[in-house]
Amino acid sequence: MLERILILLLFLIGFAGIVGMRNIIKKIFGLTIINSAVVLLFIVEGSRIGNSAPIIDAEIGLVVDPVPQALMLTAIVIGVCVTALALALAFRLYKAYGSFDIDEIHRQVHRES
Amino acid sequence: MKFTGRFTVSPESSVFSLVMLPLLGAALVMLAKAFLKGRMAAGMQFTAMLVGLFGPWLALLYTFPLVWSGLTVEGVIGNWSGVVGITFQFDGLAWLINALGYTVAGAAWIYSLGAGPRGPVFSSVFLIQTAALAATAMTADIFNLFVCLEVLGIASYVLVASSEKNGAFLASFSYLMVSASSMVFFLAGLFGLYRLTGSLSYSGISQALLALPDQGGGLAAISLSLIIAAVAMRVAMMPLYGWLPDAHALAPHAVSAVLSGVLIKTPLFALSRIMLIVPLGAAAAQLLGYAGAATAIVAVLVALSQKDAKRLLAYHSISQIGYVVCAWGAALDLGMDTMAGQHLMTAAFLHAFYHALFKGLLFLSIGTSTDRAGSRNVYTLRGAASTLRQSGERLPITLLSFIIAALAISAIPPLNGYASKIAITYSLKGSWQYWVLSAASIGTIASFIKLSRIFWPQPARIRLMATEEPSAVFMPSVATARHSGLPAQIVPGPMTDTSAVKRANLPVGISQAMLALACVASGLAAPWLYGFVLRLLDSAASLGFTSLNPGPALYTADNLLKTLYMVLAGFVLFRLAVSALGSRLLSLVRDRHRGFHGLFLSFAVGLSVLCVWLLLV
Amino acid sequence: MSGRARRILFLAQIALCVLLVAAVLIPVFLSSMPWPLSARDYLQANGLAESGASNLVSAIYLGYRAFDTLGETIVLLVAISGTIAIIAHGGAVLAQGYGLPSGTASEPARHLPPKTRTELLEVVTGKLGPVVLVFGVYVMMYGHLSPGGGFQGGVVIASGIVFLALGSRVDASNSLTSPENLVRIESAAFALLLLAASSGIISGSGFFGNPLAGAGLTPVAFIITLNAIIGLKVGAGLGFMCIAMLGRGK
Amino acid sequence: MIPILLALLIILAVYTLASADLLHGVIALSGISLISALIFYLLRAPDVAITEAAVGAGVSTVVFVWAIRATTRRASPVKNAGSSSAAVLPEDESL
Repeated sequence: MLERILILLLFLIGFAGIVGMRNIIKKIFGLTIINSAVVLLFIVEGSRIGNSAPIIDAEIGLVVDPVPQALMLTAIVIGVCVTALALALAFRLYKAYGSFDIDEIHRQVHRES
Repeated sequence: MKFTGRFTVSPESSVFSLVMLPLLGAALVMLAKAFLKGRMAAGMQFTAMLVGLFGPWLALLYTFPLVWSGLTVEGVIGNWSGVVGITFQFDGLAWLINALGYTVAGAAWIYSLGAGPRGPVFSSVFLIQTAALAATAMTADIFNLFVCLEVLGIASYVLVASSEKNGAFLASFSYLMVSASSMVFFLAGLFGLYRLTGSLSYSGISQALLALPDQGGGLAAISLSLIIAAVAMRVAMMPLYGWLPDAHALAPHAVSAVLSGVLIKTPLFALSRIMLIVPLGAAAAQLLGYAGAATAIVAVLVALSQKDAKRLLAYHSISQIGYVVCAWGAALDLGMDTMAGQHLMTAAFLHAFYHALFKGLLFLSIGTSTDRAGSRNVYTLRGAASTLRQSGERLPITLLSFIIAALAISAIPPLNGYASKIAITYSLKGSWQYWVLSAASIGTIASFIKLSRIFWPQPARIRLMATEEPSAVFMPSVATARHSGLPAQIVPGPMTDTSAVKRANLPVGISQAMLALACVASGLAAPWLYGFVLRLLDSAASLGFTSLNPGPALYTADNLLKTLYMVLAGFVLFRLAVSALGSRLLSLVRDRHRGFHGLFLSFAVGLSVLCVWLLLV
Repeated sequence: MSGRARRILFLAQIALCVLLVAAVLIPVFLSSMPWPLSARDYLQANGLAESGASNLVSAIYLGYRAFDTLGETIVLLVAISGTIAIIAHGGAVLAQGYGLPSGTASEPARHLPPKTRTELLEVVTGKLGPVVLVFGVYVMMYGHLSPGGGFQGGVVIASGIVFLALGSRVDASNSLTSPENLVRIESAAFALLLLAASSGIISGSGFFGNPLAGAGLTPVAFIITLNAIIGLKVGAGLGFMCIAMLGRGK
Repeated sequence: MIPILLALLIILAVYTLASADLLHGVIALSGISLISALIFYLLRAPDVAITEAAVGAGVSTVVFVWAIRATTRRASPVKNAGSSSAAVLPEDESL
């Protein structure tokens, strides 16, 4: 139970970062953190039903659930791809408006248009 | 012609060529970029686009007889076991979504040939987006739905950012953050459902949930609402639409057409597949239907207050998707095994299809006119018709396209918008949604009278103003260059975006003419199309309602009279809106920039409302 | 509204946001329902026989759910080309097409301080590069037996490529690490992946089916092939992105 | 064991979001990835552990470091330090 509470806490910290941080790089940090939290949740919970890695060789006991592991491989990679694209956009925003501050960027965008 | 040899194309293969052909096209574009130079590369890219966007029509034609006769092509990809493998389902609905997607994507690509963007990166991303649309339409596996939505998402972030307009990077960034975060919530919902059911396919999930005591209880309700909220974010429904106006208004015109026309509807119809079979799905659909009605009226009011022409159109996309969601939600609430449900779903799809046609046409024609006139301000731009004529357009195709599309979205007979709006209100008659949607239609008429003023001749006073201050909208690249400190050859000058559009060119005309003809033809053929869609959806449910009730009668005196009243009311509303008092009131509802956190606050509120609703029913 | 009131309103909105999300997520995250056994039991009993891969995660990743993996590589592809296009040219490369001067993919180089390479770095990375490459190929090819697979191997290969690029002299033409070649490898591997995915259609075993099932080939051969292609594609793509970002393009 | 590592993750997450130097934030973030990878390994998910280490701690860190070196390390703009940091939104000018 403690593990679940800690993972939820991690998720909420990341989410608060996305919503509350003004620096867009920190918002991207938050996105990475909530992604990690969900991946951790899948793996931690999926590992409760077995006691050996899902690789079948000789006589092994019950393996952990391999399905969440395979799904999380995909989710991790997709998360990093989105992060990279977000960073490229953040780079462009910095070059155009000279700041990582989301309010400052908003202000400049709306002043110009 | 019959295949007589040993080589036969299985239905499954032809279904997957809908996904694989655009991907193959994308691969060809990339190969061309990597290995070839100059004319060869351009030629190969052109061929690849033809293969990717028009080749799938062969597969659609090939699978049509199957779908028409009521068969559903379904199975597990790669013939693996269904316990872990990915289930897919190609039925009438999937066929219709694919037809919609490839129609609009084809027209948008032809337009982009003339007006840009047209680089290899754009082409490959565009094709990948089209492929993801096809895959979304036929998946019956919840994690595969997640992957498809992510592909759609990442392609559209890149496409929105490919605009050179001021603020496009911010629009793309906001869209990315909001939708990527909502996809993490989708994963959390997926976790809940997997924990309850141990299954990822829709049918497996619904069977396991039905077998559980209390049908999964609170966890099922919350997981479902997490998934629905994440998809509703993409659909841009009532509280969750904050990202859309910027993204759609700042994207290149051809991309705007696809984003508004197809991209926001495909997730909605893909969602219906799981909502139909999961317990609580009907209740969720009911709430979404109510939100859709609210969306239709609120967004049209905001649209009426806009001054940027493309933003106005973007708000109309939200409003029109509200109509679709309203009918869609009511249909799923009633269930697809009832006659009223079937008719509502038909109306919803028909409106989505027609909206894709006329909104695509609107984005293209308004985009062309405003680019040539050099301003997008609805209040100051006048005389766009003569500007178009001066730019060498001998046939007034752009003007005619705009008129046709504006009449269509205002639901004037005999254009297609009339038919689908009548179809939606016909099935909703007597409910409160009927009145809300009618009011929204009046608002639509008023705001398109307002928009059409940009084509009116230029009065002397405004002409003076226009020459004094060149519009600020079209100087973004200079600003970007100044801020970025990059040398001039990297950041193009202000004219690169528009130079192609400055002169009339053939692809722009052709794509507009195609869509305009499609609007008129689909309006005239509306009764037939209604029967066609009804039959396809019916074959999915295989109940045979088609013969019992052929659908609403279009040109009754009642309906025509109602349209007349609505046009009059719309004109009155327009006069009110441009009066001094009206414009002051409207400036109150004009989209306040609620800031970045506002987007997330609305997501959190929408999500928790949906949760509470599902827990209470 | 004063600055202070605005700030309080802002914080209140954020607190509301987080509280609402927490209320919704608590039942999902803290649920103590027993974890379902059906998929695990099925895979433990039949996974090896059906797919031939003793690593069950690989069996799912490239067998049962290979279509997801295709989607994932496409996300990576779009992310890489989008990232490069955005950082190097803003929207221009997307908007203009073939009119651009070639070889500008390394544009961000100008923002790095000139001294990113030292003598020591050059020697160490140059020597380490080939080793890392070989290790990457190992991870890639043995993914069906042991932890690892095409994607992870590809990432290791990418870092090997970056090491080689860092280690090579400025003017030495290193054909593996030139951006042109990496882009070529990536696009060719993507085309190969699509061909492999659809080859089952022609041979009759269905989309993403093992194309040589009739000829007695076990599914594991198909998994190994997919692993190799994905590894190549991911390695070339990520390597290209990292080199472009480090400004080591031609 | 696992709860301790998770608690460490939370500390790192708070540090990531609170640090004034973005580069320190990135290092903490790659720490999060590495500890996650360790947790995955302990929980018998070696494939996910390898991927998280390679992709989360490797690729993503490279991209972050690049983005920060190409722009700035400071987390908050200098000129606004001390002044009201609340969202000051532009009034939409009327027509």
